[in-house]
This record gives sequence, C-alpha cells and structure tokens, in this order.
Amino acid sequence: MSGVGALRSVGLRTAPTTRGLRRWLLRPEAPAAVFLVVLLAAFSLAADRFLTPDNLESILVQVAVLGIIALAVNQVILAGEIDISVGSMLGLCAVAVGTVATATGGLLAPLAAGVATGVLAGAVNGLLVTLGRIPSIIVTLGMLYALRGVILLVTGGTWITQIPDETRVLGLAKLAGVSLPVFVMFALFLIVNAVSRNSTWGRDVFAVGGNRRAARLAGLAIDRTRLLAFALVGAFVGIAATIYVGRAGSVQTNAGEGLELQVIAAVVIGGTSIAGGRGSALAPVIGAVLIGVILNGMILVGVPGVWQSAVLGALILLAVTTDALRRRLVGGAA
Amino acid sequence: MSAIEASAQSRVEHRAAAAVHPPIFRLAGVTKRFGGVTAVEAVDFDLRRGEVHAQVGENGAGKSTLVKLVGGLYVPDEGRVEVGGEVVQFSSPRDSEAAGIAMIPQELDLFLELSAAENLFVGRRRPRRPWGALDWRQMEARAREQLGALGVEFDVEAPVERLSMANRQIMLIAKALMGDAAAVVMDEPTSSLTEREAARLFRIIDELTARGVGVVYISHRLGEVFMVADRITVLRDGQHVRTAPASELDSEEVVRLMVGRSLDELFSRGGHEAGDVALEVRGLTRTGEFEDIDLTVRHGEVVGIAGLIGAGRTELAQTIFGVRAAERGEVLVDGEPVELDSPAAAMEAGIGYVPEERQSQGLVLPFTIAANISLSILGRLSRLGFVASQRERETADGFAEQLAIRGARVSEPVSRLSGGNQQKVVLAKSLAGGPQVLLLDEPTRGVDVGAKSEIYRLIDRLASEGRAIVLISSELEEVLSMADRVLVMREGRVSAELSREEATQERVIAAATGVAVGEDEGAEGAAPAASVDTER
Amino acid sequence: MSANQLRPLDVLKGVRFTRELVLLCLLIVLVVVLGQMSPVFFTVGNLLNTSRFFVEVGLIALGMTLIIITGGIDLSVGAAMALVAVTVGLAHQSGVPMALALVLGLAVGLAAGLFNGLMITRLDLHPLVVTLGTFALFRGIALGVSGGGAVSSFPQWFEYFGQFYLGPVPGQLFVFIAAVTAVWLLLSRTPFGRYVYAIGNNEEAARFSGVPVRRVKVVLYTGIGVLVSMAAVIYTSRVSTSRADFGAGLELDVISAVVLGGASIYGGSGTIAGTVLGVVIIATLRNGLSLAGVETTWQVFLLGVLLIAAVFVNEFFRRREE
Amino acid sequence: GETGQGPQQSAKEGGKIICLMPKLVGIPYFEASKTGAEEAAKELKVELTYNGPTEGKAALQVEMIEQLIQRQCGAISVAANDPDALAPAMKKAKEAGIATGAWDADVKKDARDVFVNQATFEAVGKQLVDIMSKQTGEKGDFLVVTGSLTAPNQRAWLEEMKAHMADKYPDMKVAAVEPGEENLQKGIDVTRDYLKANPDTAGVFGITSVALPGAAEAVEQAGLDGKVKVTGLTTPNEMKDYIKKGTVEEFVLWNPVDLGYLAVHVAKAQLDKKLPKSGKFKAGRLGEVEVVKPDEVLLGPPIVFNKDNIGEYDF
Ligand SMILES: Nc1ncnc2c1ncn2[C@@H]1O[C@H](COP(=O)(O)OP(=O)(O)OP(=O)(O)O)[C@@H](O)[C@H]1O
Ligand SMILES: Nc1ncnc2c1ncn2[C@@H]1O[C@H](COP(=O)(O)OP(=O)(O)OP(=O)(O)O)[C@@H](O)[C@H]1O
Ligand SMILES: [Mg+2]
Ligand SMILES: [Mg+2]
Repeated sequence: MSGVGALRSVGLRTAPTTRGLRRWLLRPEAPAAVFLVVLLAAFSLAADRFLTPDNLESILVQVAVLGIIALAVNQVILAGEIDISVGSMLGLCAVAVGTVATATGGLLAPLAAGVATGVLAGAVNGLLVTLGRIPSIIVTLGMLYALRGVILLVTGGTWITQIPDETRVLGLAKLAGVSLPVFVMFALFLIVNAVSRNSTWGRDVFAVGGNRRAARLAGLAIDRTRLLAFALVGAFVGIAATIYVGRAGSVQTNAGEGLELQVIAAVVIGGTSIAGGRGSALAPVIGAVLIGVILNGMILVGVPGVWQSAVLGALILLAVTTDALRRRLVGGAA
Repeated sequence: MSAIEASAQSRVEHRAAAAVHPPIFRLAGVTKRFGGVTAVEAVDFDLRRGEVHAQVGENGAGKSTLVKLVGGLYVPDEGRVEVGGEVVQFSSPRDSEAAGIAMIPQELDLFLELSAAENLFVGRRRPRRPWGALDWRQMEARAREQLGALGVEFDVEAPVERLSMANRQIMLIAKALMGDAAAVVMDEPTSSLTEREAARLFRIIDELTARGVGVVYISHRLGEVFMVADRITVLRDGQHVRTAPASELDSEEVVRLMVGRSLDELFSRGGHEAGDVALEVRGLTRTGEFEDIDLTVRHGEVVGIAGLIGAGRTELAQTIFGVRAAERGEVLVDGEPVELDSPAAAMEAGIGYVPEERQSQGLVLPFTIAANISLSILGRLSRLGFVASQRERETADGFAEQLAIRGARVSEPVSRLSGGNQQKVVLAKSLAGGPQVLLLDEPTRGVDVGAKSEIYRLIDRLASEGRAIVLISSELEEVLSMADRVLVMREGRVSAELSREEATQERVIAAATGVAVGEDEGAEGAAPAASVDTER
Repeated sequence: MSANQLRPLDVLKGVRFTRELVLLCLLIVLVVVLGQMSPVFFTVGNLLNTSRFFVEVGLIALGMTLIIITGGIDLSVGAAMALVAVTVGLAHQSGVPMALALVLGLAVGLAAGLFNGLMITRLDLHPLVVTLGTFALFRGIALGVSGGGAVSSFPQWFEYFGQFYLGPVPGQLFVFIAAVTAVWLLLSRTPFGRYVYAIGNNEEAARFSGVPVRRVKVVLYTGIGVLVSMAAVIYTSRVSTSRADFGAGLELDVISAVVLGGASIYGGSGTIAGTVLGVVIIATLRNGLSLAGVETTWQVFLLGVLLIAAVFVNEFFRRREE
Repeated sequence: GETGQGPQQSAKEGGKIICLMPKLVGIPYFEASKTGAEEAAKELKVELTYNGPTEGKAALQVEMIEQLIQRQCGAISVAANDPDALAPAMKKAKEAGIATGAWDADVKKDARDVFVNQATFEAVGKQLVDIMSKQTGEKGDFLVVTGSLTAPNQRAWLEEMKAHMADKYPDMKVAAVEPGEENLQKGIDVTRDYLKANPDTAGVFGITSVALPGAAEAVEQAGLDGKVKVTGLTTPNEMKDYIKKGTVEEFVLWNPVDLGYLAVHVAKAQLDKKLPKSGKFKAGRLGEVEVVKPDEVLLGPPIVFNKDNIGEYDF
C-alpha cells in the first residue's frame, strides 16, 4: 500500500542524483573532513616537505595521544556528559606507568598499571555523576584539580626518568612500517566505531545523550551507560599514557596540562555535538588529525612561534564555520 | 455519516463477546498525589481482553496520571496495580512492558537525532547478525513494515527530527505496537493526526482487539471515543465518576458527567460580516516547504487552513510570524509591509501566533504561569526599565480568569498544569500583545470539550472584535464549523479556496489529497484509508 | 542521648535549602575553621585584602553567570584579558596617552566579545566551539603583536585602578560591589534578565515569544568583553605590567566559581548571589589555607574536593526537600 | 611536607621565619633548591617556609606574597615569574619592615633589598653559544626551543645569545624560536617538525629544564643524534641518558641545591643585619661568595655538565 501523497512528495523534493552526496554531507564529520582536505592541499602547496608519507605519518604519531583520548571522550559527550579531567588523568596514569616501568620494566605491567589507574579515576568520575547525581562538568572540574594535586603529592615534584626501552616500544616502535601509536589509534578507532554502531551500549549512548527523558521511558540503563563511558575514558587515557611515556622517555609532573581543552576541541571540531546525542566515532579522529595538521603545517610553513597560537585559533574557527556553511547548504541541526 | 463511522460500526459488534474475559490489568483504589495536588484519588479501572476502554475527562482530570500508574512511570501512593490477577510493583516502564503493557505517551518523546528505524528499537531486543553485530538492514525492513501497516511510508533511515509532528506521533504508535503486548495504552494518540491517519489507527485498533489485545483509549474527541470504545470511564477532578458500556451512554451524557453540568451544544460560529483586509500574504515561498502562497484575511474573519500531514501549513504560519526566514514574497498587515525575519517585528506589526508544539515552542516550563503570559510584553509591563511585578500579576490574573485556567495559581510554575490548561496559557500569551492578526496552529490540540468550546467562543469573540484569525487545524470538523472561508493546502500549495457554503468534508479531503472523492455519501464501502490511497 | 535532644536535621525542618543558603553555611564554616587554623586570617585587614585577589575573577564571573544561564559558555575570557592588557601596554608604550590607551583596551575587549557573540548568533555555532577557537586566537594575537614582551613603565596615576585604598578598603572592592549590584538588578528585575532565563530554559519558546534571542546573546558576550576589559585594567594596574600570558587558566577559575555558586551548566538556572558566594568561598579558602601554611599542592587537591562536595551537599538537601 | 610549619608557632615567633618562594612547586629544579634551602635552615637553626604556586604564574605569587606579609615573615625572598608584576607586592613587604630579597629570578631593583644571582643572563647566554660553537665549527642555523615565549629570563638569555653570536660568531644565527610550552611532548613535536622542514639546522638550544630533554629526545627519535647538536639549560638527572649516549655533549646549569642553600644564608644575614655591601660573604659550606653589587650576591660560575662530571650530581 502506498504512502500518503504528500509524504511521498517530500522524498521527491530532493533530486535523486544529489541524494548520496547530500546524505554524506549530512554526516556530522563531513564539514571537518572537507576542511581537512582543503587544509592538506593548502599546506602541500605552501611547504614542499609537507606532503611526504614520512611527514604525514609523523602527524598521526603526534596526534595519537590526543586522538585516543578524544575517541573515548567523544562517547562521554555523545552520552550527554562531559569529561574535562583528562589532562590530570593523563598525568596520573603516566606517573603510574612510569613508576611501574622503572620498578619492573616490561610493557604489559606498566600498561596494565596505567589502564587500571585510568579506569579507577574514570569510575570515580562516573560514580559521582551517576550515583552522586552531580553534573559531570563539576565532577570532572573538581577531579581536574584533585588529580593534579594527587600527582604532586605522589611524586613530590620529581620527574620519573630513565624509562626502560621495552616499556617505550608502544611509543617508538613500528609494526609493518607503521608507528605503533598510529596503529593503536586506528585499532581503537575501529573498535569504538564497531561498538558504537553495532552494540547495545553503543546505541544507548546516543539515546541517553539525545533525550534523557525518553531514554528513561524506554527503560534504558542510563547510569550504567554513562558509567561505562567514563570508565572507557579512563582505560583509553591509560593506553594513551603508555604511548605518551614511551614517546617522551620520562614523566613530567605537569604532563597533560591543558590537554582537556584540546580533547574537547578535537571532538567538537570533528563534528560531534557538545549537547550530546549527535556525532560519530570518526569525528574525534578527524578533529585530532585536523589539529595535528595545523600544528605541523604551521612549523613547516614557517609561521613564527609567537603567531602560531593565533593561526591555530583562526583555523579552528574556519573549520567550525564550514559546519555553519554546510547547514546553509543542506540543512540539518546545529 | 462518514466512512470512518461506518467502519467503526462493524468493529463494535465482533468485540461484544470479549467482555466476559477476566481483566488484563486492574487498578484498585489507586491514589496519586503530587505535593499538595491529588491528581488521582481512589480510582478503580480495569481493562479486559479484546476491548477498547476509553477514558474521558476534562484537562487535568487525571487521565494521563492514571495510565502512567500502569505504565510504570508512577508508583501509586495508595491502592494496587494488578496484572493477570496478581499484584505488581512496577518501578520502570520496562517492567510494565515486560508485563505486556505497551504505552503511547501523550508527549511526543522521541530520540530526534536517531533514525526512525532505530527509534522503534531503542530499549528493545534488536535483530542481530550471527556474529553479534546489529542487523541494520533487518531493523529498517521491520520498521518499514511496521509503518506500512499503519499506512505511512517515509525515510526510516533519516533522523526523526526531520519528520513532521504527525509522523512522529505515528512513530510512537508503531513503537507501542511492535511488541506482542496484551494491552496497549493510547494517551491522545490522534491529537496530531488528521482524520485520515486517525482512520488508519482505528483499523489497527480493530485488528488488535480482534486478536484479544485490550486497548485503553484516551481522547478529547468524543466522536472518536464513541466510534472505538466498548466501555467508557469518565474522570473528574481526579475522581472516578462512572464506567459504563459505550452503548449505554451518549455524548451529551458523557459531557455532563465530565463537567458536572450539562453543556450547550458544541459551539458553532454563525456567519459574520468581514471588514477591511487585515493580513495580506503575497507569493510567500520557502522552497521545499511551500510555494507562492497568496492569502488575505479580513478584519473579523476566520480563515481555516486544512491539509494533510506535511502540507506545509505550520511552516507557512511560522514564516508569516517571522520564525522562519522567507525566501520570497511579502506579508502586509493593514497594508503595511511587515519585516519578515523576527517574531518581535511580527508582533510589533500586530501578528500573534499560537504554536502547535505547546511544550517546546509555547512555554518555558520552569517559569510561572504569570511569567509565561507576560514574556512577550515585558517591555510594556516595565517601569523605568524594571519589570513591574504588580502589573504583571494583574495581567496574568486577568487572563487566567478570562480563559478559565485551572489547576494552579499564576505564581506557580506552568509545569504544574495539565496539558489543556497549559494550552490556554499559550493562548493567553499570544493574546497578551493584543494582536490584530492571530495565527492559531492546532489551538485545541489536547484540549477537553469544555475548554474547546471556551476556545471557540474566544475565537468568535476575537473575530467579532474585528481581529483577523487564521485557524490551522487537523480536525476537519473544527475548521468547517469555525471558518468563514477554508483554504486547503496540498504539497506546499493552496489547492482550493472554499467559502463557508462550499466547504464540505468531501471537498476538503479531495482538495487535500488531489483525488476526487465521489460526492455520493453512501460510498462508505470504501474505508477512507482505501479511498484516498488509490492515487499513484 | 537524651530524648528531648533535638536532632540537627529536625531543627532545620522548614528551612528551605536554597543553594545560596548552603553556600553561606559553607562560607561561615570555612571562616570559623580557617580562623582557628591561623590567627591572622580573622583580621579585618586580611579579609579586606583578600578581596583584591578575587575582583578580577569576580567581575568576569558576573558576566559568565548570565552566559551560563542562557546555556552558553565563554572559554576565551582569559585570552581576551591578555589581549586587552597587551593593547593597553603597547598603546602606552608607543606613546598614546594613557587615558586613550585605556579606552583602546576597553574597545578591544568589547570587540572581542562582540566577535564571539556574532560568530555564535550569525553562524549558529555552539558557544563552546566558538570560544575554544577564540581562546587560541585572542591569546595568539596578544602574543603575536607583543612578541611575548612585557610593558611595565606605566604612569603613577594608573596604579589607582588596582592599588588604591580607601582607608583599609581596597579600591577595586567598590568597583566589584557596584558591578554586582548592577548585574544583579539586571538579571533579577529587568525584562532582559527574564529573557536570559527564558533563553536558558527554552530557547525555542523564547524565540516564539518574540524574545530577541540573538540580540540578547550578542549583548551578553559583548558585555562579558567589557567586564573582561575592566578586569584586565585592574589586573594590569595591580601588577603594574602587561604581558601576553595574562589570564592563562582564568576561564576555569571563573567557571569553577560560577558552578560552585549553583548556576546550572545546562542553562536555565543560577543567581548572582550564588556566584558571588562561589567567588568568595574559593578566595577565602585559598587565602586561609595559605595563611595556615598549607602547601599549595594540598590546596589544589582540596579545591577540587570542595567543588564536588559543595555540589553534592546541595544535591542532598535538594533531594531531601522533594 | 615538613616545611608547611604549624601556624600558631610561626606566628608567635614571627619576624624570625624565612619565607622562600620558588616560581612554582612540583618541578625537579625547585625541588632541588628546596633541599638546599632546608639544609641551610637546619644549619642556621631558623624556621623556613618554602612554598610557591603550583603553576608558574606571577598573579599567584603576588597573592602569596601578600599572605606572607600577613603571616609576618621576617624575610621574604622570591624567585619571580615576572620582575614587574611582583614589584608592588614586594614593596609592600618592604614597607611592612620585612627583609626582602629575590633569588633565581629577580624582581625590580627597588622592590627588594638583595638578589641572590646564580649566574648573570650574559654569562649563561655566552656559555651556551660557546659550547655550541665548539661543536658546530662556529657556524650554522639554530633552533631555540623555549618554555614560554613570554618568560622574562628566557627572553633575556635569548637576547644575550643572539648578541653574542652577532658579536663573536657571525656565521651562527638563531633561525627560529619555537615554544615548547613547558610540555615535554610538545617540545619533542615542535623540534621534530622543525628539523623535518629545515634539515640543515646545525643545532638546537633547549633553554628550559623541559625544553632541553624534549629537544634531545626529538633529535634522537629523528635519528639525527650526532648530526644535529643539542645543548641548553636543565637539571642533570633528566639528561644522564642523553649524555651517556652522546646525543648531548655538554649543557649548562648552576647548582640549584646550592642556590637554595645560599638564598637562605643571605636571608638569615639580612635578618641579622650582617649582610655586607661588597666584598665577600661567608655562606656555610659554600665558603666565600662574592657580593658583586651592593645588592647582589653571586653564586659563582655556572657548571658545565658533561660525560665526566655528570655522575657527581644528583638533582
Ligand atoms: N508531575 C506532576 N507534578 C505536579 N502535578 C502534576 C504532575 N502531573 C500531573 N499533575 C497534576 O495532576 C492533575 C492531573 O493531570 P493529568 O496530566 O493526569 O491530566 P489529564 O487528565 O491527562 O489532562 P489532559 O487532558 O490535559 O492531558 C493535574 O492537576 C496536573 O496539574
Ligand atoms: N526532506 C524532508 N524529509 C522528511 N520530512 C520532511 C522533509 N522536508 C519536510 N519534511 C516534513 O514535512 C513537513 C512539512 O509540513 P508541516 O509540518 O508544515 O505540515 P502541516 O500541514 O503543518 O502538518 P502538521 O499537521 O503535521 O503540522 C515538515 O514538518 C517536515 O517534517
Ligand atoms: Mg493527559
Ligand atoms: Mg502543523
């Protein structure tokens, strides 16, 4: 039986040929992707050493820590919450990784320590948000301060140096010609993407973030969904910390300072809505890569140090303006 | 008699036998209080297999509250909920659903960012592939099938936010019908539907009851109630008034029970002398929504706009009001062009708008009733730049009395009011600015008979005061009885303009669907659903 | 325990636990405890002097409260502050008369806010997204034009903005009190204030009611730009130097104070009284702990815990009430 | 920490406490100074408060100085994040009759009685350039990685380095200054990116304790060790690996332990009004140190760390 005439004509209002492109443009990460391509082209023209496989790989290596954390924070934001404690959390996990690494060596034990520390911190965030019913911005703002305090109290301000080489493989080694940080980031992306699209939790994240009341009416386990997202952030920060320690070779007490805003920037520039419920797992990766490309490209083009922050800001604004432009063209929500 | 009524007739008969079964669920002496307000007090209510048990009552009578008690949304303060003869304690909607009770809630709570297909499956077992991943293709296929059964077809992969209100409502119906529920509770399921979609719903109800499923049906449209209901329960001020087989009651009796007194005939407007042109719309266009709309409304005239879902009526009204940007065309009030990009400018020019979505567009729920009513006229209520609260209160009290807003004082949050009373607050707000042109988009949606006739009277009064009124409504009867002139929209264009005399149900439907319906009234052999679906 | 002994929660029965009351109790407890920990804490001189350090955060927090009530946020305030300070400094250095330099600074702050406001409203972008961009942009411009250098040779009279005392009372406290009064009246008594709450609770309904949503937002972001300018001038005067790294991390201090004061980050609720209490509590805590000789490391930790605890206590009472 | 002394006690004894404020706490450099300061305090039997902000921000120091005035410290000595910003507060302390001083990084001259200088900007700048010139044959383009582009001491070193190059090594040139933002990872990334774009860079200066290890790590990761020379300023513990591997041959720093130790000795002398205006000053185990100007005490020449001596230091 056919549908109502008027409804059918709604479908006819858009010409069939543009439909595929239009669909694609409606995806949340489309504007950032377009802007990324434009930027890549621009930098390639401006700096001849930019578009080399080696340089492109090193951009990915540089954004791996940011990208991995953003992948998880993206889930929290999709679920309608926020986590701004990741900077301090990274510092704390790095301390855990470094401490265990200098004590036992090896890769697995430090990695496990980092992940366990992260999950613990993430679970505290999650429990305070769900059971304590405190808004996540306050919980994680508090944790941003509190965890930084913990780091200073635990380390007494000294760095952890001389991380053994076998711990550093996750930061430095290559697998089949690809640096491990890149490998890990893409593996985690594939996992999160699959989970996000094909698991109950992954879908519930969207529902919980999109309409909390309706989610409750539908009987979704709202608290468990959010708790898991916060714990996931912890786990990913733990993995990222191991890469961080591997790449840096030592642990500073201020490791991760200011990271929280970069992570949020990566997520929202990528196209996930800060209001929750709208976005994709690809968004944070594109956002992180975009930031990495800007930072790298500026140096290769030779932007003076004092002007780099201004250029970064201007390009971020341009990137988000692309989204506004898209909305003018094909509609869709902010 | 319309085609819908005819098909209803046959239904009632084959269900008569079902009445002997034990109840699917029973509420025994339930009471529910909210702070000081007793929403439901010591009410008994039950639902049997295969019957349609309707609930009627004025706004705020406690209908929604009562069904939320079996829906697992509220726990009764007193009394018991029994399912299949056993006392149950639902702590969430999920419990209730597990017990075989499905709910179509009054408020359209959907996941706007998710696709229609996914919306149907949230919180449910989703089809999976052998290796555990979700089977999207099957989900979409089943969604299409489910919606197809309700006679609609739209892109189930697109986010729900791109659907019209009517389609959203159909989504919720489809969602409730997905499981194998023993009972389906429908809280004003047709409030956003035109008669055509409503007719499809009735056919579905028919099929459900034939399978032994029980249906609780809440509606303010008494005509519908008498068409579908086997039994009717009347509530008043949270109390049970009477439960009786539909055959033992008639509309007058029900209305009398609802309001506690007998009510005059439903209000109908007489003819009126129209004055000068008040509102003139020329060539207004928003591509994809509506095109080249011309419209004139005179002082003292009520122009009804009818049409199917997605005909573009809401968009048109909102563009005239400046909420949406017009692409082309102009709007004049009393011959003066109106700036087309801000509601403030439209209001300045004397246009008022009552939006169709009460909660999201009409009200600031945490605000008090007074603050809602005064929101558009704060400038006028201010002295030396500060809001004069005395004046604000007096204005609000005036409207509360004039429109009989019941349930809370004007200094209380508007969220404490029942749906219908909230609607009156929205009306009050648009009237506060003293508009010469009033655009009413589904002004009686979810409003009880009493209030409805008050609103009709109000519209009549406003018109006789010389205001120009545009009445958009999906209730054909409403348009036909209230309008001096009827415009019919189809696919974003005006497909017919009918005078009061020319406007009959058949002609409006024909113009709305683009299909000529036989003038012969005896054509009910074809149910309306079938008759309009012959196109293409 | 004797039978007629009143249980503490009984005594409090009937008292409405507004957020502000909880915060006020917290402040009193803090003052008493800190007074015990350090004898100098509880002197008029110290308490007044403490105010010199929260006025900048406090001024900006007033504007941020209104923005947060509308459901927005401004992360660029610290960077904008640097931009204003650098403008004033460089203008002065290049020979512009100081008074004109201050006007220039004000104009730059206003322009920065206006830029945020226009980006947000014209392009329909989320404030967080826009101000994350301007967070980098404003500081970047400040850094770029100043080349990272400092300006410090301000005329004597400029010191009045940040180092003036009337008796024992620091001059900027008057500025703050005046600003608090003005913003409080604006928010609680005027149509504009009502619009702010309406937008935060239901922007669509506000728009349908003829509230000039965009204009209100532009005014708010421009307004916070002005407050930032004032803060930047006071700060520049207080430390008698201007540099591009001023106000780093200020946004988090401001937001901490506002959310501690009870404004919902989701928009719709918040009060000036709450924000002022939030500002004062954080300042008092820092001052008192420092005077008591508690290491800054512990202070950071305690600040975080306090933030969570204060909101938790508030939630607890709110739920009890329901 | 044991340095956060009981408040009652300190107030009673007021006027005898020495308050030493680092730029920030929680970094190895100032933790090392703390060790030295505590050592001196024990030796001299004075009460010491060693506390600073957790971030290197002048504004936070201003606030803390005012609190130290309230706490009636006998002497306040600060390592200033900003020479100008701290001046009003330090003047206030002076007016309150407190012995004022600066150590590690000066405040404006009229805002303190004495400055305990570890090494002049000029000496450090020259030393860095000289070390580099030896390794690169007195020529080449160089990258400087800073902590922050606004930090006054780093800016001063940079100026001295540029001046010295112009003066003595016309073929050496600072080609770029990249901000490392006191962040190890960021330091590594900017160095790597820069070297990629400018492969003929002769060497990298890392002029903070975070920038130098970052630069060394980046050069090593890029496989350029030996080809691109690295030197700068930092504490030795972080550098032991790089010295051992030869990525870095030599780098410069004074001994922060001794600096903290000396600062307390000077403050104590101020309290006792025994600080000479010129000549020599006896500072415990350091022996005689020089009073170079009426108000400046000099720790001595900076230490050049290399393979041979780095094992002797632990900070
Ligand atoms: N959550 C709530 N808090 C406070 N009062 C409530 C709440 N829900 C309902 N009420 C009150 O309970 C009464 C019954 O409301 P209910 O929504 O059940 O009415 P209804 O019969 O469904 O009305 P309508 O036809 O307008 O939908 C009303 O007076 C209403 O104000
Ligand atoms: N591209 C599209 N995809 C899906 N739906 C669309 C699309 N474009 C428009 N629509 C729907 O068509 C509707 C246009 O009709 P509108 O809602 O104005 O009709 P109406 O006559 O007021 O009907 P209603 O009675 O539902 O209010 C829009 O609400 C929108 O949801
Ligand atoms: Mg209801
Ligand atoms: Mg409509």
